[in-house]
Amino acid sequence: MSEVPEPVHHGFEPNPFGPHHDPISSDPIHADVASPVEQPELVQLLTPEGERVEHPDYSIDLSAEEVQALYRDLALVRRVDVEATALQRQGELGIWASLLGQEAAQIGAGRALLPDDMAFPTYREHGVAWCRGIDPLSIIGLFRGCDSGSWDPIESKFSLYTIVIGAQTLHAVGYAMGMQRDEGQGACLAFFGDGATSQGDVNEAFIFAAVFDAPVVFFCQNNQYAISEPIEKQTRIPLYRRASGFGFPGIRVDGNDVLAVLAVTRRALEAARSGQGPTLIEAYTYRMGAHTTSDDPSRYRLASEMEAWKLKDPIERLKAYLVRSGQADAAFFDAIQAESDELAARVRSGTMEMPDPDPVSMFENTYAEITPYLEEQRDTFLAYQAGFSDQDSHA
Amino acid sequence: MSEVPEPVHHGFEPNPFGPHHDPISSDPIHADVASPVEQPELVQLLTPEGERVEHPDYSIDLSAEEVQALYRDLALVRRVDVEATALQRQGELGIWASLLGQEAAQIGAGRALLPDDMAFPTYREHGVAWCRGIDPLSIIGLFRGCDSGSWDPIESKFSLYTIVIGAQTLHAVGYAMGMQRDEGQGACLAFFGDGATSQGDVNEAFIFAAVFDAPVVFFCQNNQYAISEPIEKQTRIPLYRRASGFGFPGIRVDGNDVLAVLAVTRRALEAARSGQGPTLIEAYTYRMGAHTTSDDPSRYRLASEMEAWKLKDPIERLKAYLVRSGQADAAFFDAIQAESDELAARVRSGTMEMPDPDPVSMFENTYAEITPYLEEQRDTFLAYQAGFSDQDSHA
Amino acid sequence: MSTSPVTLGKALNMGLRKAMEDDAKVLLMGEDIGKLGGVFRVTDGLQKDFGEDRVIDTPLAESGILGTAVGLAMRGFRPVVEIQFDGFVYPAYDQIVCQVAKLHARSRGRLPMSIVIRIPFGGGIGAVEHHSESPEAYFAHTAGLKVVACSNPVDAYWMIQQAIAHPDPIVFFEPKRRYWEKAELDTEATPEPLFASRLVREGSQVTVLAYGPMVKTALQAASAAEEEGISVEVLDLRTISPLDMGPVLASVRRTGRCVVVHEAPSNLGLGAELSARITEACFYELEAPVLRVGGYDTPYPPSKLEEDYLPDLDRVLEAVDRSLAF
Amino acid sequence: MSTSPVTLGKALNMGLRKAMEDDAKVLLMGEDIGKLGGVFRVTDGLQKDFGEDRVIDTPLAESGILGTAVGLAMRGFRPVVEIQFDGFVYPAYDQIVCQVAKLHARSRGRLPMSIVIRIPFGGGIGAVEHHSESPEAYFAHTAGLKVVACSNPVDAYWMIQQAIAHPDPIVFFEPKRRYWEKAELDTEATPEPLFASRLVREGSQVTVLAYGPMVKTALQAASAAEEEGISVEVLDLRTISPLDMGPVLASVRRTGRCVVVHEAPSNLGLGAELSARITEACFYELEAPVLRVGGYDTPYPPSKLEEDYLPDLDRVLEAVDRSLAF
Ligand SMILES: Cc1ncc(C[n+]2csc(CCOP(=O)(O)OP(=O)(O)O)c2C)c(N)n1
Ligand SMILES: Cc1ncc(C[n+]2csc(CCOP(=O)(O)OP(=O)(O)O)c2C)c(N)n1
Ligand SMILES: [Mg+2]
Ligand SMILES: [Mg+2]
Repeated sequence: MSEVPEPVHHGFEPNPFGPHHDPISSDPIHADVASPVEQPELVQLLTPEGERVEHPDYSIDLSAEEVQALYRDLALVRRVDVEATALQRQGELGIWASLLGQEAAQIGAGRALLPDDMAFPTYREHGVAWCRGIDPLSIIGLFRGCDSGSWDPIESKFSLYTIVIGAQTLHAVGYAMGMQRDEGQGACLAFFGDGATSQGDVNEAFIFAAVFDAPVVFFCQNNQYAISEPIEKQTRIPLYRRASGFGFPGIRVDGNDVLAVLAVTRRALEAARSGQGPTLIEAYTYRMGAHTTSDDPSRYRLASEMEAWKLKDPIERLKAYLVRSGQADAAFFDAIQAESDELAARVRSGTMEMPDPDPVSMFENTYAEITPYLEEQRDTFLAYQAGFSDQDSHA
Repeated sequence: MSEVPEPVHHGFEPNPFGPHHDPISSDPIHADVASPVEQPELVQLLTPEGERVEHPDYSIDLSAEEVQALYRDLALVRRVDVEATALQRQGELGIWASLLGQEAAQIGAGRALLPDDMAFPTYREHGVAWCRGIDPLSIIGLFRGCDSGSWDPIESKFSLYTIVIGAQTLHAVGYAMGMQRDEGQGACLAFFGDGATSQGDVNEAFIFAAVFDAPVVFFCQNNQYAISEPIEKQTRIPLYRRASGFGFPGIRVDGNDVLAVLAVTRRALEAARSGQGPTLIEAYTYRMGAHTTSDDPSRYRLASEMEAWKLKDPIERLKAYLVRSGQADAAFFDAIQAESDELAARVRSGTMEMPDPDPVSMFENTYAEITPYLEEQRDTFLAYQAGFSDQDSHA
Repeated sequence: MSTSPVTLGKALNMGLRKAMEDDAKVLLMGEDIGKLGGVFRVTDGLQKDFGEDRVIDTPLAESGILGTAVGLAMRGFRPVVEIQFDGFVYPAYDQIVCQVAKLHARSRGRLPMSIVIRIPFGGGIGAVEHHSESPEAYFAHTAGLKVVACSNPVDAYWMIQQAIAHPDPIVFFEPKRRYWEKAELDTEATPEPLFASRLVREGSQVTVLAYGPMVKTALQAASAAEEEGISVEVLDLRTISPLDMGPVLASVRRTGRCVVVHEAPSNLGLGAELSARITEACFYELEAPVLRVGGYDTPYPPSKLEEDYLPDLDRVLEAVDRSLAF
Repeated sequence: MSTSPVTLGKALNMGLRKAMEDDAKVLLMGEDIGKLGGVFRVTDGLQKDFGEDRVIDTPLAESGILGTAVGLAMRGFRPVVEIQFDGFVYPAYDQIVCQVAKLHARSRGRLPMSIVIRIPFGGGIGAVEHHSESPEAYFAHTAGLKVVACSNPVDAYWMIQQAIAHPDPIVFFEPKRRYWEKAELDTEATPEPLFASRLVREGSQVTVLAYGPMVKTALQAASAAEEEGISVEVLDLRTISPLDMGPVLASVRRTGRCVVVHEAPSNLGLGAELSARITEACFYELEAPVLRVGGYDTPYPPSKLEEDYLPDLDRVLEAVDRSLAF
């Protein structure tokens, strides 16, 4: 896909994963229990107003072109998302799961990936797919009901979308165990939501990863809701702290700050690649749209909440930074706007022109070696279909 | 059951569960990750040599009679266990899961229960069963293959043995949620092993308990092995710390010190009853026997390890304390010995005399309201059986 | 006059409300069933009226939901669990098959296990994968469970109440693509028993057995057949385990022919069991083997192909013709 | 000369060893399969010889085992997973049914899913609950999986290797009560294909179909029947999904009568599917309905009752007699 730039490479910060320190206090029962109310600080390199700030542990040094490339990513994936939502409204898609508001979390994470890394998405990682070079139309095909994801997960190093909550986190750990066992240089990046942290599978993934020191980074987009349920229905304490119970580092990053997400994810991936095992990243963000186009968020959240988060919009923030720091001018933004519109038009026409799948395909890939029984069903089906088209042509 | 004494009641220590303190350090990524090697201190009130020591957070004040009663519990449950192992060797039981070495963990926990509390065992909590007034023969019936536990779980406040690892922890949380919803004054005590901590169910139990502030105490007997797998196959860090990732207190107690286990469990149960939600107790102990009578531990552990743990034997330790502190004399120990032998004899004869279950019972309790289909199967079965006995009587 | 036209979804909602009013031990549990009222709005308004303690938005963990429901049932509550979609019941499979199904037997009848597991099932709504499955055979093969499926608003209203009042655990299948279909509901009528099948259309030549969403399809096929001069009898099974064989066998004895229709894959679907039982009971009366119209033995396909995958009027008619040709 | 008498358990061990030698991508995963060699010693010595990276003692979490096996398979490995006992496969049910079974289809054939799930199954060893189950129908009803069962040491040796070399995910059932039974094994013979049933005893009056532990029972029944002058033909199905209907139908066409035997509960067990298919294919040849001898539709009982629960020689004979009486 020509629209997608190469990942931006940088030297990595010195490895932050030294020997662990144990913060046990003298009162054993309270040793490591967080307050349920207190919100921890999150790693931030860009304020909501677009001001570049430093963080004692995380830094990043990007050229203007690199920051522009990130802006372009953010803008284009949002534009595709808006178009897909519109296409759903017009009946072209069965459903759409919008990433609105989560662009920085996804682009920051996606751009931290190196070619050997493997990503394991949920159903919402359109931004990560973009970074992996997946044509947005492949994503749309799934929501249109043409397939379950038409990209090649091995080639693209981007696994299939996974709808069963949490299942893919174990796949990521298993794949990472495979990397440990062959010549793999990469690490796995496993995506999941705040709600997913309640699933047994996700917790088992933490255990397997920790026990086997698997090169995997767990990337949780805490968008504050699992459909209608607020984060309080899943946890008493901030989610990044879950990792501490399993013996590996957890960190919260401002999920609407693409620079911070990029810096934090890079470092965690590098730690994984260099044999230090898993890290949990909690990207603190907000689902600005509905859960999916079938959802009605007005039933469970207040408009005022949305207003507050609008001020933290990940794209406005980067735009403000680019402008404020003089790294981009109006021409740049105009060009991106034009490119977005072009892309949206391509997505729209591509969707309309997308051929329906061949019915017989449902039989073809059930097995690598089809069974005689299924072959019989397929042949009966084909004969039955042929009967109809005979009828049609005779009519 | 006349052999089983009433639970020993005491006033409770002041509630230790104040507002939580957050130990986050300035280095976010290391905030709460323990060192994988370091072993934390455990709560101990009695040294392996039987010396009474004080602990800054936990104290206990028992009369001589009360300590004697604990000793009696320990001795009797061990004696029953030894007898059951022998019965299995002689072909009277299909299998037996020995509690050898874990008596203090189980009696300490079992004696911390108040009448309104409800216990949820695995398949090894013979000591807890004893504290709940369950006849050892009921336990033996299960291992003999007569039933799946013949005690009344509601009456005895001791749920059925659960063989599917971890499943009962969720039952405990659900039952505790029930207590929150009716006039319940009690708390639940959920037992499980070190291996069980890897199961999704156990982690989901932590989540539900934390989110709903359910009155439940998770009691993990870390006996160092899940069949053959050492604890390192399940976790990188000490198990009690798992709780911190879920936002509730975890504590490690010397599982071979009945006084410490009693003190720690009482306090956690009291916290649960008073609305402070769950606690995880890790009773650090050792499975001195085989996993079950079918197991051969020589395949996976060294005899020297066993020798080291023998020095920490929970019963010898209490005996030494009783003797050292002059709270019991030879006559006391002789009496217990005699009572043990009597009990063992009763268990043995009771086992030999145990009637086989009525075959038709397998149909009777499948449903509260049997289905016509199953009724038919039952009737066919009865007719078929009758056919055989006809044959027999005609022969 | 208590009759009014309601959708199947609304009828379930009314049934749940009535059950909660009648018995304070009835609790609802599930994901998004509170403020949202469930993704299909079946629990709409119930949390508002009965509170968060009785309409419980749970963490996102199906095993956790069923496992805690078991504990609540032990404590004497009657949890009614909503599984959001058919394809998401599997994380709870262990708790359902090993605990819910067995605890009554394991405890020799001492532990009450009055749990209803509501599952919207089947396809036809254009959903993405895992949202259109028909897993009923997995549960019907499990001793200790009972399994029912409603096909219309009237049954939905009564059956959900009867299921909740019943002492055994019941997997309650709701035909999701029929949630929006309406019927007149008389809330003061006397309901039929829960574990009874019902003759929904009389006919003389072929018996068609269906349940849940396929009842309507079977009825449509029967109407179409009539136009071709073929008389088809249709039974709504309603209860999947136990099967109510009385009316089924009576019908097949009359017609001598039988076609079973379901969306689930054919291999080891309910059609297999019905075929085996009918053939054993009516061996000399059958004019043709029992024929099955089911989903194909493939994963449920992407929604653009679901019309090809799902049994429809034509496939039912085709089987009816094949049966008559024997 | 490569023939020697080995137990079924040992034959599996030898087959696993051979598969690991032949293909470096083969990994074993499970609980206690390393130093202990598995609770049935089927993996005895393999960790010692192939190392901890290829014989992986996993955390105690079946969903975790299957989920990571999926990831390893995606990466091109061939994980062979041991489930310690039949009753403990359910926590992994979601990963098996939604991921293992579907990923080949979902990825349009791009993701390899060469996973073998070994499950010791069935009763008869006097175990406590959850250790004697026969869950094969749950998997056979699941499109995307293949399901086989071995019944003797020779098949065990070859079938496990064939299953591992096969590109599709296979649930491999091992008859645990036959682990200690011996047979001569010629490791240089040419094996039969994996997905083929086998005629194990010729007879003319009734066909008995069995698999796994029940093959021996069926053969014993056939011998006993012979003494009563009844000629029983026995087929070892070997493959449960797909069923190899060719030999089955050929046999039933010869005998006109069929009895299916399995330990699993009858309702929706394999007997149902076999009955439906045989009746459809041999409607005019059958002299009697296909009869089923299965476990009762109750939870597996305490071991003192398992002899009452399990199909045995007498129950098979009784069904043979009933079939002949039609
Ligand atoms: C096992 C399972 N249960 C339920 C669902 C239905 N479901 C789809 S998305 C969702 C909420 C997920 O929330 P979260 O993990 O926070 O991800 P988000 O959608 O917010 O990105 C639910 C309950 C599912 N897909 N899988
Ligand atoms: C779900 C499940 N998987 C596997 C088993 C087999 N099994 C029985 S006991 C056991 C080890 C349990 O270890 P742990 O939790 O430490 O308890 P312990 O036996 O040491 O008391 C295993 C693997 C089981 N009973 N349930
Ligand atoms: Mg979310
Ligand atoms: Mg253990």
